[in-house]
Amino acid sequence: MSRSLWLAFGILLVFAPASAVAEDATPVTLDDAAVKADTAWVLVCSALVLMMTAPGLALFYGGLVRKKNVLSVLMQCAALIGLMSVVWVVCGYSFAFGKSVLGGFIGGGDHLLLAGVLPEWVEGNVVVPMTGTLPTSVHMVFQMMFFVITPALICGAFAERMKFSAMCVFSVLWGLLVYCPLAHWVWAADGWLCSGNPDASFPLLDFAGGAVVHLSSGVAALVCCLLMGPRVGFGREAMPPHNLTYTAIGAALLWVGWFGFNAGSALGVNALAANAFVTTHLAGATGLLGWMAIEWIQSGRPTVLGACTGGVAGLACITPACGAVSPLSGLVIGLLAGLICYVMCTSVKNRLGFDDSLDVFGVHGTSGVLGLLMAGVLASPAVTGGEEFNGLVYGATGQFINQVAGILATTALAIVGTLLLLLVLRATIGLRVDPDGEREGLDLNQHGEEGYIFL
Amino acid sequence: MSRSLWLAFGILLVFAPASAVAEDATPVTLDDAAVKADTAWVLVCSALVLMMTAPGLALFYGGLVRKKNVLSVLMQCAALIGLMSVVWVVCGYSFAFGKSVLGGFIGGGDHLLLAGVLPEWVEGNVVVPMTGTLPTSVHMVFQMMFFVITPALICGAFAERMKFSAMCVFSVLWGLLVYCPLAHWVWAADGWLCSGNPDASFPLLDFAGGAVVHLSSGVAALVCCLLMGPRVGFGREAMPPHNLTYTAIGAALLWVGWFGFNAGSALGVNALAANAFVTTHLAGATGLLGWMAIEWIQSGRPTVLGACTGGVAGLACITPACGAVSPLSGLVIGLLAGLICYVMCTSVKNRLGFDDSLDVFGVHGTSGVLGLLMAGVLASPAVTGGEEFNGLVYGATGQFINQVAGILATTALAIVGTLLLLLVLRATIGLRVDPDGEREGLDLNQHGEEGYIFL
Amino acid sequence: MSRSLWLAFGILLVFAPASAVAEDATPVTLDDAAVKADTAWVLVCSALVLMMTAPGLALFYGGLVRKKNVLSVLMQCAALIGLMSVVWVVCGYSFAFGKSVLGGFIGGGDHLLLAGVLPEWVEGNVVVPMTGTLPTSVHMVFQMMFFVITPALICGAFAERMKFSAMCVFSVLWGLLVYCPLAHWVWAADGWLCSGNPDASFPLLDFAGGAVVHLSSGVAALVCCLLMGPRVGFGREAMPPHNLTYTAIGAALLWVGWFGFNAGSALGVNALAANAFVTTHLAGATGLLGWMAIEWIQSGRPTVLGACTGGVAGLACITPACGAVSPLSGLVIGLLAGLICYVMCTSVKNRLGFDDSLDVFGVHGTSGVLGLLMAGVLASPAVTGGEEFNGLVYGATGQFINQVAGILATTALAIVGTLLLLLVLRATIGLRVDPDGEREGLDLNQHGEEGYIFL
Amino acid sequence: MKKIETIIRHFKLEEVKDALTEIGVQGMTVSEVRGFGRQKGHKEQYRGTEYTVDFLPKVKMEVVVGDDDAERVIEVIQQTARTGQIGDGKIFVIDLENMIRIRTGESGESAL
Amino acid sequence: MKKIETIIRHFKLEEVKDALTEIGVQGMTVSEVRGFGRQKGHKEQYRGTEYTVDFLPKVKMEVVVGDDDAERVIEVIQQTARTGQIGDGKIFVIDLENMIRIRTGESGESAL
Amino acid sequence: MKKIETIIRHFKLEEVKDALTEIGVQGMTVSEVRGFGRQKGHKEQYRGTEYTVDFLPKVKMEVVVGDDDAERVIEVIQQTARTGQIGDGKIFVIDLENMIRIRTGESGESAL
Ligand SMILES: Nc1ncnc2c1ncn2[C@@H]1O[C@H](COP(=O)(O)OP(=O)(O)O)[C@@H](O)[C@H]1O
Ligand SMILES: Nc1ncnc2c1ncn2[C@@H]1O[C@H](COP(=O)(O)OP(=O)(O)O)[C@@H](O)[C@H]1O
Ligand SMILES: Nc1ncnc2c1ncn2[C@@H]1O[C@H](COP(=O)(O)OP(=O)(O)O)[C@@H](O)[C@H]1O
Repeated sequence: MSRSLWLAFGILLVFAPASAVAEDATPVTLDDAAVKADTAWVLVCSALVLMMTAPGLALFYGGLVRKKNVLSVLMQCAALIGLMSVVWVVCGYSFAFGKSVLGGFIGGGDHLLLAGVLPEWVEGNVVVPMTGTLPTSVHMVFQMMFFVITPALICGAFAERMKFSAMCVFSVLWGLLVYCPLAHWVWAADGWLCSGNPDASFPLLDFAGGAVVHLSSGVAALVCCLLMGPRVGFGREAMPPHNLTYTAIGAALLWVGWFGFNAGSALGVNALAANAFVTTHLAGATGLLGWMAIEWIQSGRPTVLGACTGGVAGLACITPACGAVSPLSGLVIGLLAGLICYVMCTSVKNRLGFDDSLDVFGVHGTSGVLGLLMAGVLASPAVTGGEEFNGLVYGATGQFINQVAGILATTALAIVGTLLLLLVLRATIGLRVDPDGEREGLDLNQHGEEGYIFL
Repeated sequence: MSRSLWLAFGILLVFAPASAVAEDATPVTLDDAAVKADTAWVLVCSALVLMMTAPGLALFYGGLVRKKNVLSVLMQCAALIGLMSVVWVVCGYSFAFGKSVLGGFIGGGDHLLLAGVLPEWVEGNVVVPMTGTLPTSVHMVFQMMFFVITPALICGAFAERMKFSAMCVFSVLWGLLVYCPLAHWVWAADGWLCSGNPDASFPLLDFAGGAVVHLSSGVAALVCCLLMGPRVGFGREAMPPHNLTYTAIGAALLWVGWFGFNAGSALGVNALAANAFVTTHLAGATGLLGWMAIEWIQSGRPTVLGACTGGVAGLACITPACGAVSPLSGLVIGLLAGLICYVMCTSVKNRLGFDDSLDVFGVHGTSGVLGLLMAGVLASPAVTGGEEFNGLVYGATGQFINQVAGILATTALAIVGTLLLLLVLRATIGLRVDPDGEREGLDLNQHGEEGYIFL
Repeated sequence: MSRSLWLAFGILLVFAPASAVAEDATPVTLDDAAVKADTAWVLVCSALVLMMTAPGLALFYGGLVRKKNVLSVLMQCAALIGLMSVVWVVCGYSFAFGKSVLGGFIGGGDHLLLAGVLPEWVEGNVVVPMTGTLPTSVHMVFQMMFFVITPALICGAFAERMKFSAMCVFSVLWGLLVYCPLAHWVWAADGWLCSGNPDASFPLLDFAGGAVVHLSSGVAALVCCLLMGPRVGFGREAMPPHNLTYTAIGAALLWVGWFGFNAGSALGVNALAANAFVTTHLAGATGLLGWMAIEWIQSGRPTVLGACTGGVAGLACITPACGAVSPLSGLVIGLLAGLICYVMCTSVKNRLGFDDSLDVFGVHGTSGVLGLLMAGVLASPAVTGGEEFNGLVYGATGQFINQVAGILATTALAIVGTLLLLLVLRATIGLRVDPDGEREGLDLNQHGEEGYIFL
Repeated sequence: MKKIETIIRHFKLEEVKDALTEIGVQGMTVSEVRGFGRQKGHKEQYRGTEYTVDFLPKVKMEVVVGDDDAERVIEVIQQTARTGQIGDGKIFVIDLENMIRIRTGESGESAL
Repeated sequence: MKKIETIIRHFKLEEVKDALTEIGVQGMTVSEVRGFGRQKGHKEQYRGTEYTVDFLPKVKMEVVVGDDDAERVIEVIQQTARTGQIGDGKIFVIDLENMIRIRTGESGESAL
Repeated sequence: MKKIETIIRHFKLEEVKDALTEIGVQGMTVSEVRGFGRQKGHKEQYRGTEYTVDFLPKVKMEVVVGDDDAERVIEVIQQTARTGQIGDGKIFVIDLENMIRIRTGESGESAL
């Protein structure tokens, strides 16, 4: 099956899109030094965001599972880099950033197979399509990295029990059914939640993906672990992280990569990028300190896992807001994220009893909501460059309402889409490894490998 | 306690610095393509320097301790990222780069809580304060990363025995009492050691922190381990590195990050940055080769630990000099660093018998002095762009004297400041984990976690 | 011996190249914003390429060997960073990029000890020699990183059995005898294979080193393992990778670094860089998917090692082509690389029975040939900016012939050079560790260290 | 006294430990071992080379008990550690000459 | 011959080894084990979930000695490994039927 | 039944296992140990500080066999594990009181 499919693809690709015309090619070109600086910046950021998925997230998650499942986590991240990247160029980018179709639900087919994205040879010259001050292909590749990491985040929820095949199919379909519409709504020029769209119904402040990335994946994660049920032995056996040093390394690399994620979302090197960079770092710092402090107070000992989780919570929380709030607000937002995610991942989760293996919902879902709300509270004209996005503290309520609308819409789509996909997959190829295989560990059972052979 | 404190902070921050006026805002803005390139470069460098602390230094040090203490090292790095970053924006940056007060001992309060650092909304426009060709916030965040890594370096000296709480308090106070004054002296426009200050008493060549970072932390490290005494079992039991693969990975990431550290210290992408980049790499290379060679000759086998340590020694040694000497001089300086640090970490340390767990003094202290002196010997106008900084090889003695003055002043402040803090802390909260806890390992004792659970 | 040698060097260096005149200094300077952007970009890329060697390749290879040899692999990478860097500045750069001598076989001595590469102090001004839009020193340091990684790639072939001393000598000589000529032929302005040289005999499309780096090292690797024979116990004992988590981390870091390798080879941030970036990522993605898919089909379980190897194969394969083919062609090339390298590393290798420990030939050699050929097939004017390089699919055969010529020349030089060096070394200092030492492991035997001490 | 050495499956460890403490066993020592037996190993593959790992991870538990308790303990272990599938493991019973508690120097059953 | 199996604390290993070599013991074998006993385990916490680790890392030392030396050896171990706090460990003494040196094929006490 | 405990070199494990299965041994258990003996340890060095590692990595193999097979098994092990150089290891033979197969509850030699 996949053999003939790939062949067909291959043939398609080589002879593909010579016809597509670069409609949005503009006089801005790569000869312009400012364009060069922006391009260099966003390319570096793209590399950083790839580094977030692997080795960043791969290590962060990989360290948290038991030794017998470490490779399965790394494999999920690796496979998603391959899968989602290809899906993105085939149709994902078009569905996300093409012209609205289906009443604005999703982008159309104008960029299928990168039509209109790549440089073309027109009358003896290379014409480079531009998006803003970036070559469109650079915009495409930067956004691709987001398409890769978002389903990778979800993997933490069903870690240690989902079949690899089911994970692959689920992620691809989820990307097309949930991520692409969301990205279209929030970031496409004609999206109904896009803050840059003068006709948007609810212009949402979601600079780098609080809704599109964190909330959507957090909600999907919750649906996944509710529907799939807990790991074998959950609640009876201790399932401590097998390698917290990996988790710490992963968190650090996530942090470094997050600069690309957030500051790169300015799509150029400008005041927004600088603000996002500083604000992101500070929110990470207070997220880390907040979790560490509450843990220290409550249990007498601050932990590495707590510090890392708090840092990630702060970083996730500032993601939607870092293009709208000042660095000092970042301090506050990060701190809140550390504290609130602590409560969600400890008391709340334990009380509710679902098995979100690596706390995707507790960290990313929670941070996503909180960050979107705080953007509506603290947005400042000194950062956004305009008073139309002022937050609650400036006495404006409109933006806050938009944020709530964005949260509701995102949550709704994520729940419906995820549920639908899981039900279909459960009924067809099945979602879980069988219990013996789960006990043996996914590394051996699904991949025929062992993580460490130290004899 | 820390609860109410944080709350108070929170309230302060949200309503903070709308009043502070951006005094040094200049007509240079982010619309200028050259400014964009400089900003992009320094932002990338900031990310690289963060990567030095974690995962770079965290792994470098983490691999060198025994297995039972690996998390405690990672935790120190993580906590310092949180703590020092927040302290920096609250007051550290102001104390370091504010206008001189106390007779030039330290910077004043003009940038407390980032006053005058952040973009502001003035009459319907965003005004971005600039420092040189960088937005001031970018300068601030780049320098922040130095404020984070310097106390993290010291942690190597008291590794495997200091209480986490004491480490936190010590680092914050040391940052304010020792680092901020030093940074002010050497890098603030009106610092008495600042090479860019025409009125400086002893204009010091310390491009990226030979005095401010390496010498200060190296001296502090020595004071720490002398005052705190050796680890339980030191001299009787072997305490070999538990994971040299981590040390090697950490060293490699430190190296990569060092490009940001040194070449970023040009505060823009220019001839200085290019020179610093090349010179840094070459010094690292010969440092590595120097240590490897002497070890090979002396003991018949070159080691990974030796190669990594030599590389770090070379990189640390070139830090003050890489903006003043040519790449070929970098080869010489790195080589000397490899050889001299080898002698310091082996014969000299073993003869004196103090327990500098991870050789912070032997590597960073030694390299700091050596690098500062060599900058005074080999500084070349082809690099500095002016003959006022010529080194001894050009027959000029003035700069060499300045370097000696800088070394003495740095050493004095580091000794006094460190000693003072340690004595106070020892008398109050105590410095060391109790011997049973030390034997159990700091991971369990201080953090309630284990690094690896491989069962 | 090495002691006096180094001393002599030291003396030479300090007093070296004040005389050499910067002939190719041009009016383009670092004040130009476009030059600044290009410089920033290539500096970042240089750092990324260093990161490829360590920790990237070090971990990728280090995880694949047995536990007792992990440090020996890290040490090879570390030592090569030191050695090759120094050799490059002393003479390597000159041999590669100096004016042709010996009938174009190699570059001359015009840049020995960086003559004409470094900034100079001329009549009270700093004059920075430029190469294209880059300071020559930046060009030099970027190319240096390639000189470091190429012999490091070869190390995978003789891993777990070669003496460290022999490895050092071999790598340095191989660099001078094989790499420098190849780099000169393909990338020096007057090289006979240089696509930018209007007088080239066979202008070769080798954007970032399919011939110079991958094919040359792959062929050398094959010669090495044929000549040195298999590891003790090969074929009888299982020799599984001791730490696939390292291999996965290493592969991910290689991938991130590869953006610097390939997109940096545009020597500036321009349309070529953007194309190389996107194309590289896509080829990695389909390489990963191709290997994963065929493995899944053939053995029922996709593996982490397969995914990582496929990704690296795709990245290696696109290396020569990423400046000539479109991203969609990248999808095809990567996929082919994944499939064909799979066959080479499994069926073919097992049938032939040689012990290429880490499949350097199977991956890099194979990908090198394939990528060079595919560049000749799919090269497009929309990427190269001129129709003189059109590929077979555009009906032009000339370029394809050039590619074949380049492959033959590279292979010939690599075989002859490698063979010669190995025979001489085998007859003199010897190539292999003795069998007992090999059984004990190279970490202890060659370096007196253990990788992990987990007791 | 008897020394009862048991080879069991990893995931049975907690259960067996709990069952033993319930019947009054106060101490035990466990270690990681790899076992070879009727249970067939798993296949691993590395770049197309497949091979079989015959030694499977198991846990070895050593419990020293008084002669009178031995039977009881063996029974409890056998019942708790059992899944019924090949590979459940073995119990070995060895006679112990003496036992000393290091802390106090007590020996014999009072050292238990 | 006797096989003396001892469970001790990690940091006592060097000391015990030195004491034994001093009285002429020429060989021993050690391994990593985890012990459960009167010494209470430590608490670990992961994202607010606290749990107790009952099995503590210990070292197991196995020394085979001639019948005559056994008492002496046991005494030395007991005295050197002792800290006086709960968790010091146990010494188990087992009778050994025979012992063979692989290198030479010697057996009995001459294989020691 | 006898319990035959053997300390061997790492790289001999496969060989010994194969030799034993060839003569009909159906099960064994191995673990990682560190041995101290006549074979001198190796030197390691860390930043100029050199020290000797006395405990060398070895493999411990435990095989339980019926009384009649014991001699045969010991012989095979001794011959296969031998290299002739110091450090080849030892074979210890212990009398086993009983053995139970957890899966079935069988005991004695039928549990083998
Ligand atoms: N003769 C033996 N000597 C030592 N250990 C054995 C022996 N036979 C089995 N074992 C151990 O018991 C474990 C389980 O044995 P196995 O034959 O696989 O299943 P079962 O006990 O259900 O028959 C093995 O993995 C091995 O560790
Ligand atoms: N009955 C037993 N069987 C086997 N091992 C035991 C037994 N009792 C204790 N041990 C071992 O001895 C160690 C120390 O025992 P513990 O009861 O904690 O302290 P103490 O020996 O000081 O009374 C335990 O960790 C365990 O490894
Ligand atoms: N008396 C002993 N008690 C327990 N183990 C021993 C004893 N003597 C030797 N060993 C084990 O046997 C291994 C080999 O012994 P060694 O004396 O080095 O060589 P050989 O067996 O060739 O004489 C040691 O590493 C150790 O594990």
